[in-house]
Amino acid sequence: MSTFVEILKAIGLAVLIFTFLAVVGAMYGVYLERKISGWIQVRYGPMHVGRWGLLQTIADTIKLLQKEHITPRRADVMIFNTAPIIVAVAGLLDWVVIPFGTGFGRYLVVRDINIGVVYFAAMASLTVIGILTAGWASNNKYALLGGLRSASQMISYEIPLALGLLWAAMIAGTLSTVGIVEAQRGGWFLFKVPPLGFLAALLFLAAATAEVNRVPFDLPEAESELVAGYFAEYTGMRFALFQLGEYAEMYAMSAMAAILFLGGWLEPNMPQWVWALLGIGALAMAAFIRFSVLRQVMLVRPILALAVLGAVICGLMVLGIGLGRTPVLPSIVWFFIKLFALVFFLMWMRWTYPRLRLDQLLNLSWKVLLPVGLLNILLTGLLLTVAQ
Amino acid sequence: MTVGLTHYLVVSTLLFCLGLYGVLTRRNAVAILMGIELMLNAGNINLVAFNRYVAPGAVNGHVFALVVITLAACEAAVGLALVMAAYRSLETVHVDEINVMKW
Amino acid sequence: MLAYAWIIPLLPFLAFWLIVFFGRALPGQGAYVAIGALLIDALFSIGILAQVLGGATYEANLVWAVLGNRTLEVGYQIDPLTAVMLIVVTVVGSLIFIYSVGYMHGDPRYPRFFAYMSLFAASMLTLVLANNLLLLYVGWEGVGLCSYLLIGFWFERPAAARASLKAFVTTRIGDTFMFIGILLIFFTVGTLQFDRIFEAVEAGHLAGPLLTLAALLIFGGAVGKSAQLPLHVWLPDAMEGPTPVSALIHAATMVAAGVYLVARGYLLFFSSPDHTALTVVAWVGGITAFMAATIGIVQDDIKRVMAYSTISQLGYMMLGLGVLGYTSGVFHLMTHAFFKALLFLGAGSVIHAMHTNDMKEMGGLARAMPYTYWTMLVGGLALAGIPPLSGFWSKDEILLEAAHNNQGLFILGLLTAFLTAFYVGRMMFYTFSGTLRSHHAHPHESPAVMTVPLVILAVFAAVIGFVGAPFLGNPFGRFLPFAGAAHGEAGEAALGFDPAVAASSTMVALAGLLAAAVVYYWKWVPSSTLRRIGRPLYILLVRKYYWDEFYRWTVVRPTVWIARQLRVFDLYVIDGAVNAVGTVFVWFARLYRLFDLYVVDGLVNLLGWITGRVGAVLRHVQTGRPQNYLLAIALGVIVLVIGGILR
Amino acid sequence: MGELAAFIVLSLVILIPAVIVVTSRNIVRSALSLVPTFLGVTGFYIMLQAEFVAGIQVLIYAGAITVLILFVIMLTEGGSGVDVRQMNEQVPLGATAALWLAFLILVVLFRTQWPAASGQPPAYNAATIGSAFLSSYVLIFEVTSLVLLLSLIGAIVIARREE
Repeated sequence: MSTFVEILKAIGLAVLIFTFLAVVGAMYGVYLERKISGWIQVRYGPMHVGRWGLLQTIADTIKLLQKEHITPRRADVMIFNTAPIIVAVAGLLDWVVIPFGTGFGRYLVVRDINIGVVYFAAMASLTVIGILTAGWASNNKYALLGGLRSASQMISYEIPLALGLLWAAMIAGTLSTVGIVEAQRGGWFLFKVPPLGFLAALLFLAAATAEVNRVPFDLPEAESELVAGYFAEYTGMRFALFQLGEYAEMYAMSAMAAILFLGGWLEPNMPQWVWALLGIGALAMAAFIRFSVLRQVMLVRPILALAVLGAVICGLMVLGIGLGRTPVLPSIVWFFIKLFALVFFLMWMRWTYPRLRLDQLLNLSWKVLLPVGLLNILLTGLLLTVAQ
Repeated sequence: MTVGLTHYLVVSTLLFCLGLYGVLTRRNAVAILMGIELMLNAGNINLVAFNRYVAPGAVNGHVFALVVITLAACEAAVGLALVMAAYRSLETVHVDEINVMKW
Repeated sequence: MLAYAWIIPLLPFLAFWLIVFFGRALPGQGAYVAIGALLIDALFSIGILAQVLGGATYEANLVWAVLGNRTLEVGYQIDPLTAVMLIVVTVVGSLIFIYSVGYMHGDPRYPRFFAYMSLFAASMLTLVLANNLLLLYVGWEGVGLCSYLLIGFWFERPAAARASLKAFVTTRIGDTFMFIGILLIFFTVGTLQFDRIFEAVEAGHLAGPLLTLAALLIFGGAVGKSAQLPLHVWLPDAMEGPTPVSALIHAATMVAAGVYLVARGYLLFFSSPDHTALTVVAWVGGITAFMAATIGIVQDDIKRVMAYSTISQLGYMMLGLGVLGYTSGVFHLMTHAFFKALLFLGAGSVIHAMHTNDMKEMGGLARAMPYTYWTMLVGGLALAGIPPLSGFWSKDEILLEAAHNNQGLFILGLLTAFLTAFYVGRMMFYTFSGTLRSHHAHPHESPAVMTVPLVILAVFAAVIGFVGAPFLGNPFGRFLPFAGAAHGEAGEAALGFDPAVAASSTMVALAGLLAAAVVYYWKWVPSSTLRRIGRPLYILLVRKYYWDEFYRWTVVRPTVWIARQLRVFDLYVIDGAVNAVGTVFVWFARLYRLFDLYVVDGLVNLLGWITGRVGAVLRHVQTGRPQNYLLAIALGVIVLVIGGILR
Repeated sequence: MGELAAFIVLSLVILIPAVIVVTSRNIVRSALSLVPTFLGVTGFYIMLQAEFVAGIQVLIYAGAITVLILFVIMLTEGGSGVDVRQMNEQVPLGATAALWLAFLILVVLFRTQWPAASGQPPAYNAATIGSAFLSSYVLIFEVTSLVLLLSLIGAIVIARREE
């Protein structure tokens, strides 16, 4: 059997698994988003469909599936229909190289390609085509503007993204994601060659946020200016496909960030007392919010829930280390903790920050991120060479 | 039968000639650029294929393929910039209408 | 530190360019730049002197050009002589620079003055540092140029312009001799490095009359530069320049360059057969000293008195060198630099106050300007050679050498000493004693920036002599022995102290002062009667022995006459020939024009016409559309491939 | 066997869109058809075990150049309408030239005896490529980077709107 067929199999597998995963991920991504936006705006968000509105997005999906497909007049039908598929597929293909952890005696990754990082960047860049064509094909000036905007934006931000990836690859000395994670057994890359690691992480996160068109970089779909930009004309399942692609990519980006800088699935090896302190701190914070005046101005319950969750994890860690059986939690759990922490962070940003202007956006990319990234790589290389 | 060098060469030949045809017959400058990209890809296929089947150990073919890709990017950037400039000043992207310098 | 000595000439040079370009923009209109540069140099030189006292010497060369099998090298060396000269130039120079800030205040070309001064300092330092005749000659001409520029600094005065020209031409005569000498040495020895020349001399490659000739030619340069007979005429006129210039260039440093040259090349003179060259030097110096002193007696212009005394002192140095007193000559050079600079600056301050040079109009300035008075008194006594001031020690050494080697010159030296004391006294009495004779002058003390250098110089003039004081064991003599004395007839260098000579010279000096007092202070014998008695002699002196007239009749007039004749020749013969050729060619050209019009142009036009036709046909191929060309290329490739296959 | 099948599939994926690229009257469609062609070529690279080149191919061609082309097409709307004549008058000649060239090259290709060396390339050759770039091809590397920089500046200067 030649490598090629293996690759085909891998891609098939990827599509199979991650359609499911990303559907759930995306649907519950939407749910999470709505909930978090609610919390940040001191309201409950969806509550009625199912307990705490858990079934809300399922209902939405069903609704979307039933909706009619409207094709605008004088739109280029073929391209109009292909665009969402490109976006979705590209968003899903990102997941091929993302390792979830170890188990069953192998790495839980679809395919550990030896150029995983490059592959990731390539797939991320494929999304642009879909968005651009979607914007052009729907024969609508808002859509076209959105498409063009996103094209320029993504092309600009691919470079900082690639620089961030490169940084990690350079530190790890390999392009494969698994290799990168394994290289972090010594410690997270976030704290490597301080503060350059932190800088690179920041770079990567900013670029990733721009790549997935989220606030503060959500110009392509600026609801208030472009009535949702390039998918203004899309309805029903095609719209859902866009959403799917976007959320899939957002999750992928978060996962990649976790892999590159937060040590992927590896369990953070901190001494017992640190864990204890963390847990106590979480509880203390929860108590403070619960009993201080803050409870009148913010929604207490979810915060309490999160704090308690954190405290529980910390407790488990303390216990596990005490019993001397590490890793305490299965690696996949750690991976998801990190993934969702980052996702939460992105959503938090989205509902907190205003939107940039286009020129500010491009200036940021070309005049700040790009030089900083290059300088970062240069310095790191120098330091590493000196260190040897 | 297994896939050999010749297969790749055949495909790349066809791709090259398609690109040539595009370059020869298109009026739109952008389309001509596309044709050029096709020809470059054909060339790259040759490079990599030869590297695989003639000198499997070496990476020269890959190196040159990468160089070609880079130069293709440059060529696209500059070419498209030129197209933009021409379009801005002459309101056309059709090379047979851009004949200011003609006698 | 010695290795960086090349910085010393560089600093004033940079200062020169800075001031030339940015002039008034600089601090103090450039004055501070120049002063700063020279002060740094002074510190540098002191450091170097300290190291040289420690016995260190240094030499560096770099090949400048290769002529056939001979290489021209430029380089610099540091030995005791150089160190001493460096100190003299930089210290005196910086003091004079500071003085000039006050003296040149408000001059329209103030920055240019300092630019020239800096350039002069640079050239002088180059001259001093040079370890070969070539670089030395460069510095030599540089200082010549600067003196020309500075004498003519107030060129709107015709007198100044003429004086500068005179100085330039006169010194140039000497330089010509010197250059011939240099070439002579170069072609006999094949190098210009002093040490190699000396080696050659000691090895006897350069000996006999040739050596004497070379030495004398070199001495010619010295004569011109140091205003020795018969080329002394330029120096008195050089007083037209600003007084600081006279002080720095025409008293302290540049004119001493000649003496320095002789000292530097001493071995040449020394080892010429039975000291012929040295004898010449000695006599020239002695006669110069005497004549200049006599002329100095009758001058009324205070600066001209200084000028003649400078000449005579330079003659003294030459005399000292000539009578095998290498050390004493250089020693006198140093002391003279200090007290003569002092005297000039004092005279400058007097002139600054009186707005006139004529001593007859001055008088009684002692009360008006005490600082100037006292400092000048010190300088004057030093010049007169009154112990324990510096002049005494050096002059005494010279006389000692003279007495030891050549009685005639000893007598001449004593006479000169007497005359020196006399005119010093005359000048002092005229200027400072009695009552003010001019009625429209209001003398006042000069500003501090002028008096402070005076005081410093006075201190130097007073004490610098002790470095050569015999009862201190003549440290100067030990520091600066004559290299040649080591071999050959040894012992000339350092003679012991001879009380008789010292006493006699002191006596003579006191006598001179006394006589001056008799005539000009107590006026027992008024000068008018003296004049009446010795009328012809007086005329002779006032006419300066008719040197200028002599030159006018022997040199200037004939030159002018020849020039006129040449002009006539030029006008009629050469121009005529040129014009004739011109007309002939014009006729040729007229003929050629026809050929050009009809044959050449015809061909060219034909060619152009053909090209045009062909182009008109061929241009249809050039569609201006790359795709057509590309198609053609593709078809061409196809043809080629077919050819390749069928072959 | 599977390899051959994959090869055939990929060839079709490459060639059919290529035909669309050069013939379609709709310039945007032809631009979009570039994507499958490039991806097919990527597949070839993977089959030839040049994974790194493949990744770069996708990144640059599919990700950047195509987008750039689409961008320009959309900015120069005037030339890319469907109703505009896209072909110039030398279609027949060009077609003949292309066909003849293809035929001849194939003839040459089949008449030539290609040197064939058996053997597997090293599994992971990104590192080797990198070292090759920095050791024996460093000059090419530098020149290429220079060209990149120049083209960047040049593109900006040319496309800038004079104000």
